[in-house]
Amino acid sequence: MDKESSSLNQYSSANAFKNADTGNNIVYDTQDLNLWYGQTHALKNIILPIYEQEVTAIIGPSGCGKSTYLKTLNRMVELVPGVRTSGTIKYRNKDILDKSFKVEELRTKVGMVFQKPNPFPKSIYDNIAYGPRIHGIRNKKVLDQIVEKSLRGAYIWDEVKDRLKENAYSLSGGQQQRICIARCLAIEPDVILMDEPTSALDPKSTLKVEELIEKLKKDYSIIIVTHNMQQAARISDKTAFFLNGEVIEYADTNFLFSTPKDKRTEDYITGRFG
Amino acid sequence: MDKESSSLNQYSSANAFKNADTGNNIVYDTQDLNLWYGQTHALKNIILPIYEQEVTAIIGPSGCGKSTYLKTLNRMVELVPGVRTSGTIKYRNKDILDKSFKVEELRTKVGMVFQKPNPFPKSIYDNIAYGPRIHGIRNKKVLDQIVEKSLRGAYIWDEVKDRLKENAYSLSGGQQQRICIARCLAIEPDVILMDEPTSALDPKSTLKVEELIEKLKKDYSIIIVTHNMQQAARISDKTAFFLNGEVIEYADTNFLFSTPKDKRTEDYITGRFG
Amino acid sequence: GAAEETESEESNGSDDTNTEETDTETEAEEEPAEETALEGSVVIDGSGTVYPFMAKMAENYMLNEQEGVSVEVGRAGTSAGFEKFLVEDGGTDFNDASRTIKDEEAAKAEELGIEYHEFQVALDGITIVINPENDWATELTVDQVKDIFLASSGYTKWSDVDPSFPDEEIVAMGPNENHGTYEFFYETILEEQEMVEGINLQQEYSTLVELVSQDENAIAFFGYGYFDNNKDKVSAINIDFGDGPVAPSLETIGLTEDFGYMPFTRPVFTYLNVGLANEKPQVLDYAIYTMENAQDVAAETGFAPLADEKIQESLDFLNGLK
Amino acid sequence: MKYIDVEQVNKNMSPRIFKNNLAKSIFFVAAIFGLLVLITLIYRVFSDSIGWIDINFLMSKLSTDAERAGIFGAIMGTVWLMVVVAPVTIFLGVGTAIYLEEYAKKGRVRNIIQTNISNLAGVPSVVFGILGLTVFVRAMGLGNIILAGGLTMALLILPIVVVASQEAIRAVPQFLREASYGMGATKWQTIKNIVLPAAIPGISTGVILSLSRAIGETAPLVVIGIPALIIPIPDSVFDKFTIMPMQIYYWTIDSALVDEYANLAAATIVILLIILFLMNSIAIIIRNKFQKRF
Amino acid sequence: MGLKNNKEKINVRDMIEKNKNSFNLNSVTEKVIPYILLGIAAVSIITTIGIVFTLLSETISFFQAVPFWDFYTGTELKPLGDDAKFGILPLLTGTILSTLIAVAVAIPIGLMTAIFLSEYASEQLRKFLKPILEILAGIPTIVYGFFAFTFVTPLLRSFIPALDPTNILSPGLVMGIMIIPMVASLSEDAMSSVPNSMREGALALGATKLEVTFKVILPAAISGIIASFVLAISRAIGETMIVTIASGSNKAFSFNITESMQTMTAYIVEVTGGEAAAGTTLYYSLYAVAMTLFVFTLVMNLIAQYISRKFREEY
Ligand SMILES: Nc1ncnc2c1ncn2[C@@H]1O[C@H](COP(=O)(O)OP(=O)(O)OP(=O)(O)O)[C@@H](O)[C@H]1O
Ligand SMILES: Nc1ncnc2c1ncn2[C@@H]1O[C@H](COP(=O)(O)OP(=O)(O)OP(=O)(O)O)[C@@H](O)[C@H]1O
Ligand SMILES: [Mg+2]
Ligand SMILES: [Mg+2]
Repeated sequence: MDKESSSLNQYSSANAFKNADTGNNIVYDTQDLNLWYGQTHALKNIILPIYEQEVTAIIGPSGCGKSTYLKTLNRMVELVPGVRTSGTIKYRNKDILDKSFKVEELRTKVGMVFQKPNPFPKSIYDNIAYGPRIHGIRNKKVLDQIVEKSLRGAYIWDEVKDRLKENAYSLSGGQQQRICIARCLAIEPDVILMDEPTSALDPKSTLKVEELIEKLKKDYSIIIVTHNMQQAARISDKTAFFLNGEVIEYADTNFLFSTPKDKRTEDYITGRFG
Repeated sequence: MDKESSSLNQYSSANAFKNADTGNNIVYDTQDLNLWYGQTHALKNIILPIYEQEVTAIIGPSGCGKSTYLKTLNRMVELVPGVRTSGTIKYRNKDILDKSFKVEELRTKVGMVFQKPNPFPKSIYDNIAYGPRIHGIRNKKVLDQIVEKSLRGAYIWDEVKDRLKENAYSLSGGQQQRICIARCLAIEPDVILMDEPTSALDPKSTLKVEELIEKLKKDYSIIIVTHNMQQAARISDKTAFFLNGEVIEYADTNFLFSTPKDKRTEDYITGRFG
Repeated sequence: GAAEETESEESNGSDDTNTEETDTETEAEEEPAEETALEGSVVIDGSGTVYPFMAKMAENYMLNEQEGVSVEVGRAGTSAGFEKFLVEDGGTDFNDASRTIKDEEAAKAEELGIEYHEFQVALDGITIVINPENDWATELTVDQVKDIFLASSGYTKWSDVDPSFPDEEIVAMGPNENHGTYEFFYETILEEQEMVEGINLQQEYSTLVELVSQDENAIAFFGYGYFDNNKDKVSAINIDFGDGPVAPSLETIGLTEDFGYMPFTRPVFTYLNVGLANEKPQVLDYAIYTMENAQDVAAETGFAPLADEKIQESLDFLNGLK
Repeated sequence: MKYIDVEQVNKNMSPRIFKNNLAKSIFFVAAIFGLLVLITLIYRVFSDSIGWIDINFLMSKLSTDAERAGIFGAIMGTVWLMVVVAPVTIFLGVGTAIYLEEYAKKGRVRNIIQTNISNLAGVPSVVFGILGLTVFVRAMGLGNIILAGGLTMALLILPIVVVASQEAIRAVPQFLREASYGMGATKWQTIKNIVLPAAIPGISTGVILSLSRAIGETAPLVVIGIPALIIPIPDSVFDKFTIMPMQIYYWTIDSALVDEYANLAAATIVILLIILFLMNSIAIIIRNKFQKRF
Repeated sequence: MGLKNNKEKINVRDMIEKNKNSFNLNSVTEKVIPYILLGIAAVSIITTIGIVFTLLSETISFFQAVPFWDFYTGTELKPLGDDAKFGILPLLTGTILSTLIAVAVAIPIGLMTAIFLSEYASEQLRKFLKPILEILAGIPTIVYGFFAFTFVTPLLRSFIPALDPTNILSPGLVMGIMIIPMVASLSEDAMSSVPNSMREGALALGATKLEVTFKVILPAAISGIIASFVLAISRAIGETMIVTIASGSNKAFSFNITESMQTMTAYIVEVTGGEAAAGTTLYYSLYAVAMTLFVFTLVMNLIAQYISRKFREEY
């Protein structure tokens, strides 16, 4: 297992923050990350680099720690009482697990999209304007522009432009999810984390969201957790396979799906379990 | 879509309750079943035969009506307020949707295993003995025998035989699920309905439960809902593919997975959506 | 000590023309009162027995005399009332009492330097009531009544009182220790001898009325006003004080001097904080109003009116405060 | 090897189903019992009040004369009492709930406060009356004014408001908080902008229900000592006052003196019940309307 | 990423950055608010301390006049007069008997109501009945008091001639009716929180609803149900106006429920509204009784909490 990931990790250890193939910078560099929920050892010695302007997919069976890892990347995992971590995660070369690191700042740069669409019970407009507002942007004109730009960015502007004052919960699930993505875009993040963003959606909405992800890739680094291997194969550049809190295999997506190195990866992607 | 299922249905309509290939009897014969949850039309003109001593898998994306159909087979769906049905489901040639049909009697013959293991918060022993007890069996010796036999039948006897007095919730999820299966076996049902019985389980437990299902097939007719296509392929004899409340395709499992007739079936089993 | 101050100069002149006739007095008084519209509040607490009288009085005063003055009347009970009355700097203005002030209470007033004045406002008669169905005990002598309520008599059945009475248990009741009526009955009428065992002592008069109206063998004592309003539910015993049976009524209770209901009659009081009356013109004004109208209001609320001389005495005192 | 005797099972079936149906009827009767009592109670009260409720009764001052007596003073007393109770309990109750749900770490402090609140909820209201009498009326020298009564009532219903607000706050799905934190919002921003707005329906339901409890509560005010006759209409929280339940209480114990007082008491009960019914309806409407929004 | 910002007229990232620096108030608020809220939360603690302190200091004075032991074993309560006697037992029997009667009404009816609502009633019926129960719970106790006194007592007297016009039976029954909604709704909460999967599991085995209720739901919800009983008891102990009005104020030591009795709460009302002069034993007795009442209900509440925490079923 460690071959693939450790060979990749040599880059980061050597501080050469480039992807050998694409020349992309490293955004997140995870080193020896361990995480415990009380007694549960949920993440074990994770070593994983995340590259700029790529889609990194995280796959694995239920309970393997995918969501946990993702939530560690913006320290959201701290909301769970009794969580402990060790190791480092460097975001743009700063250790975010360091207590002196301001989470609010991190989360402003790192957007997150959740499994279940979770718009606020407010109007569509207020949903998008929420982020800018809490960061002190009050000018109505500016907000209007941000809202339009973000909704356009999430390719949902045309569907909602006439009903911006309506409650976001009046939209369909797929639209809600794109509202959530737009909400994320409103504060112009650097990275977007997505935790099974399509698993609660119907096939059509799934397709739309997948298309959107592909477009966003140009401007943002995206990390996506999915239980749908076809989806991972379709949209991601890199894939990491988690099992029982460990990274079993990490590689280019094409490579991992066509010639998995580890027997367990193979079993998983051929549907032997999960 | 209707070709496959209607050709099969000719048997039942002609009252020739035999599977052409295996000579097995028909247990359940569903004709023109429609079901509404209030305004939601959840099942549409379902026509489906279920054969004895076979495993019938029901697959389909989330929300397509798999669980609903399963719960209609033991009239559990009636617990939802505002449910209406039309059409007939004949179980052993009696229409169970008929109001005069006693549900308690039906459910005594048709066991059910749920997605999330749901043992009672009682001892393992009392869990298994629950069914026989409500049916009037009080003799301690007989109960002991039933408990042992059922636990053996669910291949969990060796794991729990020394802790029958412990609370069932002290077991692992996979063990709990097998306890639930054993609980079902204790009243010697004719049919066992299973709603994603392994989706909450880890790979190891999944394997054990799948093995168990394969063994149970000899004595019981099994209908299993699963979102895991590999699982359907591995363990079932027949497969029905549901979409939006309709049966899109129904055929021998091998046949359906290798040469799906319907484009939508193909899309689904190749992971194009869901 | 400060209570002695004489602010009388200020409020003087409003009227000095007191005459003996209260009735005509009221008429004459109205005009000057309207000239000097008073405001502020008058706080009264104390006996629940006196409450109906005082409430009526307060209401009339606010309605007819001084709309700007707020008179509030509580019914905490005589003792609790004194507790609120005897407060260092300004307790209640009046305390209604169904008994005279006790030595301890007077001592406390002394200690706090509170000057108070006692006014009799009306007369109440202890009425002994029975169930209307009870046709044997409609007339009893004083001693029979006492014996019924005394433990020492050993009476338990009506036939013990008089052999001609039915052989039924006597069900004795009355207001509980919270009430001045109890104290008067116990201290003055029964001369502090032990009451019969198992006597049913109640907090609320309504309960007593209900109890007597539902039990043929019941006998109870309470203030005349409660009987007066419930003549349909209970009937009163005519009591023979030696000169033949006397029925309780406003007239007989009012006859304090000679023949009458006298031994069972008691005055009810209100106590005025003189210091506060000097400070607050509305308090003094209300006090004068009360005495001037006491006779009328007493009759309306089930009390016997006081004699004219008593009223005049009080008025003289009050006018002296001006 | 069959242990289950199908014959036997089928024979048992009918008695079992019969028992079930019988039990269902019994349970139904039990559930209806409350309804019957309610009907009886309301019928009794209404029939006693017939002819006594009119605009004069509502708009007149108190009087010893039954024909002229009205409950305007008692109504205004109740209104003023609520002017004290509502802001104080909302401030204290919601503040406590936010602290417990959002800030307090699991542990000692939180357990102590939580246990304490459950215990306070069970303290009889007379005991609160004694607290109010000793602390607000006497020690703080407020006297038996609206402010003192209101503070006592506020403490009395505080636990109810805390618990209701806690539930409302807890019912705000975690994913909304996560979404807000995910945008880089701070904790207080999240509470202020997301949690509280989403919890407001639940909180208001709890507040209304607890206020209606305060409106009907009598014992603490009996203990504090409210003048039996107070005619002027209160116009500030520093005035003396009376409220409807006190009026009911006094009128009933005085019904021995004036029969019509019993009708006045019944009429006041009717008005009080109508007010409580309206408050309850509002609470239920709010609850139903906002129940499933996420 | 630099690229995409150039295309737009507005640069949110920069604006946020700028605001962050001028935003110190926010972090102060963030630090101060928890302490403010802690202060608010402390009010409830202060209230409890206030209650205990208020009651305790006067209770101590009381026990200097009346020995502790005499108070709690005395069967005679004659708070006034020259030979005043302070024994709390008459009040305790009044309290306990009225509570027992109330509980005997409220527990079976409340529990059956809860079962009906949670297991049998259709959604519509539940939607109809629950608010009615809530109305019943919201009726002021003074209204129940008059109901007991003017209706229930006369009604009972037509069956039980021996019943006194004021007695402990009638207010006990009415108190029971008053706390039915509490038992019903708390028990129903406990039962509804048993996951539906339990019900489904049992029903799928062919059990009737009755069997599901008694063999699965009740055992699983037992802690919540018992806790609701204990709370109901504590509520009955603390109830004041019903007994004040309908039970009279007889202070005899008796177990005869057809007679008038006084409860601790009614005694408190009587004494505060009556003769109590500060500094007298009578006045202190008020606090001693209130303290006893407080301890009683406190113990009940602690038991309820202990039960619901300790015996919470695992599922
Ligand atoms: N709040 C929590 N407290 C304790 N343990 C937790 C918590 N959240 C997750 N876990 C445990 O941590 C492990 C990893 O959970 P995680 O949610 O990261 O899995 P996942 O891969 O996202 O699964 P899924 O595909 O089901 O979402 C699991 O064993 C889970 O039981
Ligand atoms: N209790 C209910 N009330 C109303 N609608 C319901 C209810 N249960 C299910 N539905 C609707 O009926 C349809 C079928 O639901 P069902 O649960 O049978 O789907 P499923 O195929 O089992 O999905 P999954 O794979 O997610 O379990 C869905 O559209 C669902 O929203
Ligand atoms: Mg996850
Ligand atoms: Mg399902």
